[in-house]
Amino acid sequence: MHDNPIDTSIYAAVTEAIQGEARRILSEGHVAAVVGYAAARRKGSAQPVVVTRADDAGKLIFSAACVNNLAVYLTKARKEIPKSGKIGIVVKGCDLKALVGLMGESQLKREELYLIGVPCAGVLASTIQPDTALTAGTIAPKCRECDAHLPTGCDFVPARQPVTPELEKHYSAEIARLEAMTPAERWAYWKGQFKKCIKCYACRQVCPFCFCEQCLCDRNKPQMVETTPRPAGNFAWHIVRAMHLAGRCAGCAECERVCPMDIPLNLLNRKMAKELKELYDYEAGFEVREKGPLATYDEKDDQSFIK
Amino acid sequence: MSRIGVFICHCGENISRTVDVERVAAEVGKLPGVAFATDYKYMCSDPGQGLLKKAIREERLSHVVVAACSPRMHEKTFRKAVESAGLNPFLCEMANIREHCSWVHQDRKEATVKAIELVGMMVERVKKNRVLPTITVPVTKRALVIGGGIAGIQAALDIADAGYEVILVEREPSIGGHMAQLSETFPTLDCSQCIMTPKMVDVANHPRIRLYTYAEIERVEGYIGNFQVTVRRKARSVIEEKCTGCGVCMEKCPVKKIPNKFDQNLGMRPAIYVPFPQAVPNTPVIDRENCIKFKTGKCGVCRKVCGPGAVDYEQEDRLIVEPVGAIVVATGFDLYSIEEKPKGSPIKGYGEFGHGRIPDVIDGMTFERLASASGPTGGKILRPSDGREPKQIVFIQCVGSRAREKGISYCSKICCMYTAKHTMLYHHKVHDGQAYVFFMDARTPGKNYDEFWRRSIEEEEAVYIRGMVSRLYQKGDKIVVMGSDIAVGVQVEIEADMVVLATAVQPQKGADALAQKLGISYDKYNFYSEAHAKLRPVECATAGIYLAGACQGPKDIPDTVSQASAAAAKVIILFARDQLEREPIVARVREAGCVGCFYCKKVCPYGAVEEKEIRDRQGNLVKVVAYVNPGVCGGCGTCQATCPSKSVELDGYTDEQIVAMIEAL
Amino acid sequence: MHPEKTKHAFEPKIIAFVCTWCTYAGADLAGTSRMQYPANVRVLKFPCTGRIDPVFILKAFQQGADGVLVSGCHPGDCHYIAGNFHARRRFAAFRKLLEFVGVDLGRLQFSWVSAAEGGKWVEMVTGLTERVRLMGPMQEFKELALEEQWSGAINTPELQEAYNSI
Amino acid sequence: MTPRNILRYAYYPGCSLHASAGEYDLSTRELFKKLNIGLTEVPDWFCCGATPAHNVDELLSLSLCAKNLELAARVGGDLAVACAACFSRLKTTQHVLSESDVKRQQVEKAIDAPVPLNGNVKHLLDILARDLGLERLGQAVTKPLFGLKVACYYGCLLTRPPEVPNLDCVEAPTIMEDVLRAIGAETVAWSHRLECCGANFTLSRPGVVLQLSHAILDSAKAAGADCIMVACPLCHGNLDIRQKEIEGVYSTHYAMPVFYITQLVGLAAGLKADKLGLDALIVNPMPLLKEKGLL
Amino acid sequence: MLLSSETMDVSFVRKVEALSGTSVRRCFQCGKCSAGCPMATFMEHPPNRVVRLLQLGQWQRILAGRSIWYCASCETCSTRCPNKVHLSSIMDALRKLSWDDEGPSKESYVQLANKLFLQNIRTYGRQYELRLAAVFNVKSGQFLKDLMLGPKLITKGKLKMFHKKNKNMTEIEKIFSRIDEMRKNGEAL
Repeated sequence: MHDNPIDTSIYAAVTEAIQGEARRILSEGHVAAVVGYAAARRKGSAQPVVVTRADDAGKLIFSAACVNNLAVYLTKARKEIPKSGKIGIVVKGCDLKALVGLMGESQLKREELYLIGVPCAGVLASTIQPDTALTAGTIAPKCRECDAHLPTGCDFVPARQPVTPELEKHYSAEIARLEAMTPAERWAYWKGQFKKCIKCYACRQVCPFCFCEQCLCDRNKPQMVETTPRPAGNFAWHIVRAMHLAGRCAGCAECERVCPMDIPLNLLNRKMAKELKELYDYEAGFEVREKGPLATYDEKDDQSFIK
Repeated sequence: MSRIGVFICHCGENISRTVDVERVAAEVGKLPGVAFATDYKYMCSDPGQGLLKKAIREERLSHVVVAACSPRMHEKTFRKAVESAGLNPFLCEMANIREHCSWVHQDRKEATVKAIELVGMMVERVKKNRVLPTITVPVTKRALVIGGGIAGIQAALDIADAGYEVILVEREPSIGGHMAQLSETFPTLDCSQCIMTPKMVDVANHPRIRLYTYAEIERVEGYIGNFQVTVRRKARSVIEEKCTGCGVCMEKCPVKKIPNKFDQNLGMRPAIYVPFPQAVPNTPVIDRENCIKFKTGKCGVCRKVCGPGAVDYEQEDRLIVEPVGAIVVATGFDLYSIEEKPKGSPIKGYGEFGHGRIPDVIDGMTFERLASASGPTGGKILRPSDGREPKQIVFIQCVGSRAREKGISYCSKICCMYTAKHTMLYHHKVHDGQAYVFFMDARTPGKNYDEFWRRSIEEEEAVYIRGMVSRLYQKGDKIVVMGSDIAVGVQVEIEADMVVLATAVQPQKGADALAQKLGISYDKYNFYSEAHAKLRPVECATAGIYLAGACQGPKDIPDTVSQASAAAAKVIILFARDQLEREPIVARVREAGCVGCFYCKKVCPYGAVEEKEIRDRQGNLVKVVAYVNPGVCGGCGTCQATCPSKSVELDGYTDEQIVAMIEAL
Repeated sequence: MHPEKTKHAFEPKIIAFVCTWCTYAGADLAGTSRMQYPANVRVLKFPCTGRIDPVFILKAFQQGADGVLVSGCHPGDCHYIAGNFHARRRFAAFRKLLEFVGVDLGRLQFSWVSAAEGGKWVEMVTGLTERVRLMGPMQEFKELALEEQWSGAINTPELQEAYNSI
Repeated sequence: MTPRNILRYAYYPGCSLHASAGEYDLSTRELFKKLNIGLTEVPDWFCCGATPAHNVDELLSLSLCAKNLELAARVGGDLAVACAACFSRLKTTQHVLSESDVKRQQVEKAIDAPVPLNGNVKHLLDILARDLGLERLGQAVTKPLFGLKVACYYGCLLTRPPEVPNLDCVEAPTIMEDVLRAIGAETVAWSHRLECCGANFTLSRPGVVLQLSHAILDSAKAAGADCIMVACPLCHGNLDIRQKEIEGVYSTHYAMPVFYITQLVGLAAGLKADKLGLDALIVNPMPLLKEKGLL
Repeated sequence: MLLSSETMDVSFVRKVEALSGTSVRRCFQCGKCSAGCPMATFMEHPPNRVVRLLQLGQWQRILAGRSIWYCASCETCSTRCPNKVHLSSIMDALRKLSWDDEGPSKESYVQLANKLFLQNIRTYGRQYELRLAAVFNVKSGQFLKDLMLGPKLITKGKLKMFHKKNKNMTEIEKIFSRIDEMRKNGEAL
């Protein structure tokens, strides 16, 4: 079951199409740079790359190892990217949702971007060696319940249709499992998880939505959240993080991927996404929306919890 | 290091009875930063404030905490005192140890501990308080008056006479309100219309009053001195500027039999109509629901006969925006009906009185129309059912009022007097008739009021029976009234020809919706709440909005007129200044932290957040950040709670201040 | 009628975040009407429920609150037009989050209490106090605050020993 | 019929239906059989105590009713009650015990069992008008009571006390009229629908009953009614059994048959007179029914 | 009547309030109860005055009269009271307090009927109307009361000579004795 291979044969053609398009837009001067993936030193692995010359377009690839959400390079990790001119960017469906969210939050402008969407059947889980074949067992948990294999609204998408088998939904199952617990059991579970946290803030660093220049949790006047990696501070940090991402996080799961302590961070985000879907029928998608679910209201919103 | 002074008030015995104030002073005196702590009998009194000022000077205090009553009561008082002693007023905070402590707890030990903690929290908070400069805003010297009854008319005339422009908005086609419907008024029995219509004409002719009838408030934005009010002028279908008021259209209108609301549906009117002959403006309105032209597209007689060509079937509602500096709300009252109420309604009807289905059981306002010389019967008291003159008439007071069981527990204040008046009017008109009044108590405080009531009994021969009626029912063409006279302890049964119910005074329908637009508070009956029951009876808690008349609570005409003039005076006081100081509780953006996500802008209910470009010295755009317009900001702080990086802060309620309080727990 | 005061083994700390226009005024009304309620509650005044950041609730629990009450104007009655509507969504989401990490929502009460509802204020405070009294102290955050150890994942015996020796 | 439409009830007849109001019991059972509504009599039910028990000993009254509720809960389903007084007491008991913990604890001690407070207690009228529904009731009519002018008499207890969620609007109920219209009868508007008949003074102070019931009969007659319909054995006793006596004392003449609701509905549903116990009525209804062609 | 804190018996009023679950002080004497009371003509103190006397703590005056025994429990007063004073419950409470102390009331017939009714429940679990009527007539000395009605009712099957006996009689006796027990222990009023 777990060894069931997932068809990634289109990735070669996708790579070719990306290279072609990148070459074209760079040479025609459409964009100043293209942010994409390139092969890295280790066999089969990939890493983000910024291509500014048409000649370098051949470096660009797409494979099951292209796990990163490149959106973050357009905001706080923008240093290597030219300041002026349109930027091309290679996006998977999940990455595109983040980009769309950032547009809604005035961090990016659509007209300044050239979106190269990738038809994606899934990428590898963070724990798997990069040259492993993509199977039901090696695929990243977020891809198991992906509803955005084919990004829409991009400037260019290679005409390939990814084959996507139905997989067991990891997060939904985990959420259901936790919801069935008693509060005390849930507390014990999260306490165990958060206890591991070393406050390296990799989750914050990699998150496209954590674009604040000065994080609330770093402030000391007042100190809202204890900064040392003690259980109390860890707990508070993760609650604040989940709350700040509620209604914004689109599920790229980068936080979870980069967490050195393997804390299931995306689980919190998915739980919040589920609640907001149930409460306000809001889901992160491909459409730019001016106001997220927590920036607006309806007079008839549910208030059954308020006496 | 701060030098905080803490002043603990005994409030006579109100606080000290339950809270050991001396111990509170001793305990908080030990808190770090507290340089001075004392208790005093009445902090708000002149010597109390003197003590405070003296301590500020002598002890070189940097901050002040007054532990006393609710800040809603005396925060202004103490901040003013602090200011006069040379400190910024916003360095003074109050701890509420009366309403939230001594009055709601009995255990002295518990209350004292709680008081110490409450004061401790405020001490921590005040340490984080910052000097806030007062903000001044300009004043638009125009007033809006909502409601064209006697209250609105009086307020509008007074403000206009003082030299300011007034916008008067009335929902109905004519101003005049309920007072125009009355026949005579107590306690002098002078004709209501005789004293009312000249005032209505004054309004129409006043150069500084702009009158919008058949209009409603659509939206209110802004704040004291600077409101933007959107008025919806409903389509009248008659152009006011062209209409001469000749009345030919009304004569020729083929639809004639529409019950006239002004006559309590006893009289009839055409589809194009003025509600009553003395209407101001004397411009008809087309009732589109009943007009043949609007229902079928045919007819059009009124347009044909209108000489000046004032009839305009295509007219649409118009929205007009008026900038004003102050608002007087004078929306008046409505009468309770005994009809069956929808299930679940907090107010109930009177099944025992027939739920309004017995035709000759009427309410007081209907009786007014019957008694009015300009009414549907020309001033004759006649039964609605068969037009006969009632020889036995029963008046029942307190119908709906003082009736917890029906959902209204207040006294409607005016019924005792108008029922006495009704018995007199009846006696004057039906000499061989007998009036009976069932009453619980007679409430006649007012100049010449009790004398008036006694006259109805002693000279006009009304029979007053102390005791509420249990039930009414139709028996043949009579109405059987089952009551009791509790003075004698026997049941009383009267076979009456007509029964007049003194039904309760309620706020106008839609009073709650208007309050929400205005942002003013109202009680559970929808009466508007004054800022203070005794000391600020005509002001709303929301600055710049004033109350006049029965919208604030049941009132008779003299009280209404007094309150209207008082509200006008408040407006005139406001307009006497060119600049207003407003509380500096506004949001400010910390530009260094702002990343321009504009969540604040999305949630701001006032539209106070603007986008501001930050450029370097060369003029290159560095970033776009949020900017809060302090004149527009309402001070709710929703922006701060929403801001992910907390780069916008509400002065007076900063995170530092709040966290300091939580940490003091 | 004043019922005899009963002593309880556990007196919870209740912290109330209220808006100044409705609930604070409602609590004032309870005072002027001389209604009685448990002395466990400490009221923090905000201009509007819209100002109440979920972090404050978290902070309150961390600072030892056993129960938290958040209360403001009824929908449509907000002095600031819509602050309570925004708050309603924010808290709807936040309580779900707290529930998911294992906080018993019995400790967190939201209510609308208008300036006219002194009785309702008393009911809310009394109800929450009594409920939390039965639930016992909020141990979870207090325990966290006491825990000092370093991250569990690299909690090797050597490190533990080194740590204990400091 | 879909299963949802199958109606079944526990049945509490009350003392009178086993004695002076036997025809009410009989007609109820026959009518419900005809309408396919299941009734299971609560085994070993006790007197509810109305009215003397609550008059002098509320705890006893509550305990008796609570015991009956507990017995009924063992049968399961909603509880159908025929007598207005029993109905009022059982409902009041539920209300009082759910409001007062002190009283509930006392009662639970007295009957040594928890009191089921959530069970539905329904008067027969409620079952006919709402559970079965006027539409289905109308469909069951084979002999509509056209031309019969009925004064619907509610008495005091069908809709009271006011704070107990009860049968209908406390001052202006229409449920009886609704049922009668559904079976083709005419109803008259009259003034004494809700007045008291004197109830249990029939034993101790019959003079009171004569005076009050006289006013009721007078009012019904003045309104042009052919007959009166009741849903309570006590009312029936006073209006029917004592009618002759009232005529004597007040020198008047009514000959006004007093029917139970189940008798009139049964008649319309095509049940024969013997199944409805019409012969047990003191004021003979046969001439009226014959005149209207309803037999 | 001399009013003082001694002559106004507040403790009795408290008992009435506890038993009835309704406030006596809330009444503002509008008289609506008396206006609608079907039995008011039979009472020396109409309902509103019963409440008034209670407000003044003059319960002896109430219990000495027959007013409370002439209340038909029709609940018209409670239904229409503008102040939600549940007067019929107050009447119940007054009757109970009078009954407990073998109150000094003039009204014996109603009390007798009630007594017999309750005895019947305790003995038989249900009412047996024939026995109730017969015993009442004997005890009240009105041997001929309703004599004309009897035979007719029997022929119509309305007064049954024999009854199905409730098979669960021990249960009813237990309820009665448990209540007696609770009262003896002061656990219930």
